[in-house]
Amino acid sequence: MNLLWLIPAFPIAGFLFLALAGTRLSRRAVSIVGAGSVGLSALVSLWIAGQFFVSPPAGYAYTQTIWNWLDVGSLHLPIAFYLDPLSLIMTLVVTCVGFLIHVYSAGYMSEDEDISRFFAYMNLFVASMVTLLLASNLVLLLLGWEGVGLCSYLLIGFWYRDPANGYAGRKAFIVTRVGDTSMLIGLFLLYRHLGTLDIQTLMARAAHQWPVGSPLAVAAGLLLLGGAVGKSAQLPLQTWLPDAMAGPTPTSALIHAATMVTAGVYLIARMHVIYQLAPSAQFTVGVVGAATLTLAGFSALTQPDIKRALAYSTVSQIGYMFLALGVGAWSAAIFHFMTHAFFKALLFLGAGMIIESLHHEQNMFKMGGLRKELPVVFWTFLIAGCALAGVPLVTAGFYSKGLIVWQAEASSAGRWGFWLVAVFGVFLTSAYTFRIIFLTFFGEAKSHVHKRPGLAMTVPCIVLAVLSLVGGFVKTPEFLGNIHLFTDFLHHALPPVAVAHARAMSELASEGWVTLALIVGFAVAYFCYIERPEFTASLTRSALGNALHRFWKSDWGMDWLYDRLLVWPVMWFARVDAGDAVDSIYTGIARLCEWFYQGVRRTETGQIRWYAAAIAFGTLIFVAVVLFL
Amino acid sequence: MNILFYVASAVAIIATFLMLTRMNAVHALLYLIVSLLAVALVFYTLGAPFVAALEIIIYAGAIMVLFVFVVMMLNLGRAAEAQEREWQRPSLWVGPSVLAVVLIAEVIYVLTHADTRMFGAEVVGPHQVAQSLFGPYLIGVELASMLLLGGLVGAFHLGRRLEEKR
Amino acid sequence: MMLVWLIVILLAAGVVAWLGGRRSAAWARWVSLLAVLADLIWAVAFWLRHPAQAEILPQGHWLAQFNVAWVPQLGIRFHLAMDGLSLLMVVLTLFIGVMAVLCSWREIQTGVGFYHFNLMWILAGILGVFLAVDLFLFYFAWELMLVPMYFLIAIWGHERRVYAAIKFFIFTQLSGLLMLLAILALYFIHHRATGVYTFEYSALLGTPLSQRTALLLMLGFFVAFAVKLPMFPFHPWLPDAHTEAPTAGSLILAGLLLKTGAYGMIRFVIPLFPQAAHQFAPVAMTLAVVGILYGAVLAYGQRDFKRMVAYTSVSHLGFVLLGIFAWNTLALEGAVVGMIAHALSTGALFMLVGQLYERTHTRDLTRLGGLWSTAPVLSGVGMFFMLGSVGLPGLGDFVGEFLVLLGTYRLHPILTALATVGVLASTFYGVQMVQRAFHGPNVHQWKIADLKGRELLIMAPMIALLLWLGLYPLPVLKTFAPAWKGLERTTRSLTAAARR
Amino acid sequence: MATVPMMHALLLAGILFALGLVGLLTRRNILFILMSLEVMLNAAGLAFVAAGARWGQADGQVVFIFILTMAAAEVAVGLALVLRMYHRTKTLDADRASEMKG
Repeated sequence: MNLLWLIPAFPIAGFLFLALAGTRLSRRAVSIVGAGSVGLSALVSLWIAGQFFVSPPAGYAYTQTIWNWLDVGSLHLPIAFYLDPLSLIMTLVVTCVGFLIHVYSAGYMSEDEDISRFFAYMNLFVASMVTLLLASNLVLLLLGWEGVGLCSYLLIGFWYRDPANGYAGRKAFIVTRVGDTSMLIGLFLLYRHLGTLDIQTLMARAAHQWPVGSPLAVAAGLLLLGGAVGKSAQLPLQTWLPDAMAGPTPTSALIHAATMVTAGVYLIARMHVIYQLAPSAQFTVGVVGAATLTLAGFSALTQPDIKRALAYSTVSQIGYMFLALGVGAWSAAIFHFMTHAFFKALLFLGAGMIIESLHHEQNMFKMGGLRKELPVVFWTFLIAGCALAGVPLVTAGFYSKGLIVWQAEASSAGRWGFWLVAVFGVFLTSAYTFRIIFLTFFGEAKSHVHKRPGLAMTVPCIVLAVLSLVGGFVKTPEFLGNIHLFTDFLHHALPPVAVAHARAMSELASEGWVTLALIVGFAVAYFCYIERPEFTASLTRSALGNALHRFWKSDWGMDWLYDRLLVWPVMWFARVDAGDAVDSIYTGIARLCEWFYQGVRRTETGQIRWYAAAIAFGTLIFVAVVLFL
Repeated sequence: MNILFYVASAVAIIATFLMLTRMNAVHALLYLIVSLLAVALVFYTLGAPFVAALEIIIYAGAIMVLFVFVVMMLNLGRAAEAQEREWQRPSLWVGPSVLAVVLIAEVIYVLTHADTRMFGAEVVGPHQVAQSLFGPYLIGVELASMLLLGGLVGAFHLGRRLEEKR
Repeated sequence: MMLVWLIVILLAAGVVAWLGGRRSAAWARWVSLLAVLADLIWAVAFWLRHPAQAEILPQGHWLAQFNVAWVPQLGIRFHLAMDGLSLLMVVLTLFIGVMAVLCSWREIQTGVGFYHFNLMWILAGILGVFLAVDLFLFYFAWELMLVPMYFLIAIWGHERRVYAAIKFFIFTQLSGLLMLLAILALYFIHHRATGVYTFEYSALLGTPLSQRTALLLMLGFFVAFAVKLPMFPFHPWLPDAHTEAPTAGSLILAGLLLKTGAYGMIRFVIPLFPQAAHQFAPVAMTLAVVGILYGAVLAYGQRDFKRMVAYTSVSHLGFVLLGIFAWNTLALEGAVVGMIAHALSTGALFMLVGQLYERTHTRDLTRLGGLWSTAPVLSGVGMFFMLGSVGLPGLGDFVGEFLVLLGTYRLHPILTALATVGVLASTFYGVQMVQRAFHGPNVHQWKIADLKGRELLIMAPMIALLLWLGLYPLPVLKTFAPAWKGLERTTRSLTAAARR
Repeated sequence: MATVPMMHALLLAGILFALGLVGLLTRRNILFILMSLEVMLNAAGLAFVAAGARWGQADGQVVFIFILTMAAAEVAVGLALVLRMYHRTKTLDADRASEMKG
């Protein structure tokens, strides 16, 4: 277990190596170093996980201090890693899925001239992400947090020659940093009132010092939530994620689907004590999740771009996780994070293969009939899609999402409204998922497949497909074997959900409704895109339909609103004041002197006679003054 | 003797006035010399024979000769006279004249309110002048000699550069 | 005694470089380089020999000092002394000095001797400022560094150099005169109270002053340092001076001259007038926050690369000022780290702009773009320092800003929150700079040589130090800690005495 | 020797001075300006001598001698300058030599 530091160390080494010497290596060597470093890190985490299961450390937590980072007055911040079931599971998923995506990237990016830069960024990302997860104090967590944000920015703008990519990258960086600002203030508040930034000490002190409902806890909870919604693209800061799809597809899979965007979920789960002390903040988390999952679901329904549709789907699914956090179903959120990492990564990888096969075509309405052309892609994509929609019994998504939907009501913090929204969300998910599948793989072929993915790309997909199928069997509902391996393990780090048995509906009933919503969603998608596509087309052409379509497609007009409310005023001010208004005060003084000088200057005519006259006149006045006054 | 003073004064004033209104530089110089000679006479009547002599020798003699030389070197002819006439517009006289009249008025005002004693007709001869010049005013003499040296060097320098340029 | 040698070596090297520089430019360069290097090595060795003292030095006892009478009739002494704070600043000065000599190696081709003379004398002046504890000597050194800086800008600067140099001079000189007035007033008030004429720092501490006088004198010092820092409404000289100065000039301005302002605040303004400063703190902190935001937004609006970097300085030094007036352990440690980190990251950005300018002959960001494809190392280095500038955790600036904000929060949560927004605002200009210069399409078909040799030699230590400061700032923190304890104890006892 | 009121001698000095001043102010030709200057200096000397005579002291004459010296030096340098100026600008117009114009 004392190999813990190796998990981030390998990717960092990979990054340094690639950054310093990457351009001198062959593409193959770059891929090997890039994927290998993450592979080693995945191996180490698997080894540590094994050890953890076999002989768990005392208290199910292990801390490793690397060195003393900041030590000022009462502030002690070591670079230290903290391993408990929560961070272990997250780390495992990040390194393993990360490794698979790195392997995939070796195929996907093999033609790109900047492959070494790509792998350098990706390695740096994995290192930062792992640091984020393993950090024992909030500042180290922030280091990882900003690190992943940076990598996200760099990778979205990876193809920097196109200004649009750069714009998307900047937007992602800035919007997430808006959230980070709130989180930083939250950190200050926590340190001010609890006197430490070590997460575990913080939790203990908070539970000890703050009563339930304490305003400080609420403030801290809301401020941290601000950071979380920024990173996890939740309302109201979700606008960056769809644009982030400008990056290479493996990046979208790794960063903007599987790992980084769930950092907000991790943060809230990590700081769950604060939220337990602040029910109103926790309720806000739930509301944010519920609102996001619906709004993003509608937006996903209207996107023509396959990656953007998936991006909105990601936003929506993270909304589920937030909803789970909001009702205190901590383990359910992490469970959904894990299964989502599998199937959403797979969906993106599949989308990447499709896009590459079709000359970088991303518009789904120009695809179609790819079922026969790309069978491996089709089957893995279908599995992932079913998992996303939550097809009962066989897919991982069914178990994780079903758990969230049920606990949205059954938990003691749950509410009927949450449950309704969650079930409606299942309908939306199912509808947009099958819309994507139908548009891409069914119907007639509209474009030509010019290239088929190689083994490096298909093998990771198959592994992920398997995981998307079986990954859910670690926690099944009561009526289906009642396995709770996953939740039991997590309960060493996170409190179990408090089920309000008195009023709770049965798990079976909830799952029944979920299945029904799923089928309705499927039926709607089938009707709209296979049975009667012309009806859909006419619907979007009608006045109301068109307006609604545009409104949803533009993400409920949020970008528009933010541009006008926030972005433009700042830009306007920067442009207008580029010359620095304060400077004009000083130049104004200078101008005044200049003006005065101009006045006095006129008396200096350079003519002797003028001076003589002035002297004479002066004397006259002087004598007159002496004589008559 | 008094009459001599007033006549000399009148000559000095008239000659100076005429000097001012001449357009030809040589004519003006001649009137200036007349004015200086008249002033020398005034000095004499005031009992200062030594400075009267100096006035004639140095002012009317040496300094005016310098002027004459310069006028000759500049070789001013009729064209210069015409130009002079063009420069001297009548309106130009007004302002300075007013200024001068006011000045005189002030002087008269001062003089009428001041000491009106007559001069004792006492001659202060060269001997006394020399005694105070080389007695209490010795430093002044040294300074004056330095000034003259400065003027000499300056004039020489300015003149020499002119030669080279030519 | 060594402290004098530090300064004398630089002064002498300046003269030798000037005299020898008439014959051979290389001679001037090598003499300057060796002199600064020798100083640097001595300073670092001293630092290593005196690791962070656990014990706090009693008042008037320093790590090293040199004290002889200078003008005894007026109570002026030539008194240099060094504590942890000065030590850090001295090491920083000499390090930046080495960088300054190296980065003008190729850029300066005219008047090389005189140039290095000025460079050496500026450095000597700055060392004097950091070491002097006699207020008269301090003022002397303060002025000593201005004049050569003026020449540096006015002779070797860019297009509008004379304007910038005069602006710089007028701003700093006027504010310096205010400080001189305050120093003299303090001197006479001290004499009236004790009958002793002295400019000695430790003697003047705790001079009994009425509240009004203290506030006025404090403002005299404060304005001088605030102009140098520069604080918000006093900043307009800085963008001009930074932009027009040669690379080494910008480096020294940003890296060192601004730090003399912050150093003055820590060493003089608050310890000499603790109560007045405490009274004034909300105003200063508000102005600091305004500066943070204003500088960041203006940096965003600039087209000139150097001007942009200059405005970021206004923003960064706002954090330092905020930390200083918070006057607690966290904030002060943060301010000191912030000063050093700013010297590294902004200094490096200026050097980078200089290198870019040598290649492209433009500083207009809208005319650059897409440089990554032709000069990846240069662009990568630029990106790195941009990240430092926007306060990415793991790099020096973050440590400084974080500690400052953490320390300030307990006093003024609202101001701290606004300053935190400043961290966000720094992202605006940071990413825009990278986009305009390095990313995007290479519209203007730039084909430029990448960094190599000497340039890499300059950049590598800057990168390493910024990382070191971000990941292991303990040596710096520990060096400053005892000095801070002493300062804090002084102000606390003075405040307590004044209360009684 | 004459016995006139001192006032009259001083009045003469005043009139001569005023005339010189008028000349100084009205003439554009630099030669005339110099001549007017001579008149004014002379008038000042006259005032000194008159005052000296009033007290029967030599001091007034001494000062006159100093004034004389100064006038000589002034004329020497002044005329040299006139020559220089004439060769540079080909004119004696004092207004043309206005390089000191602010």
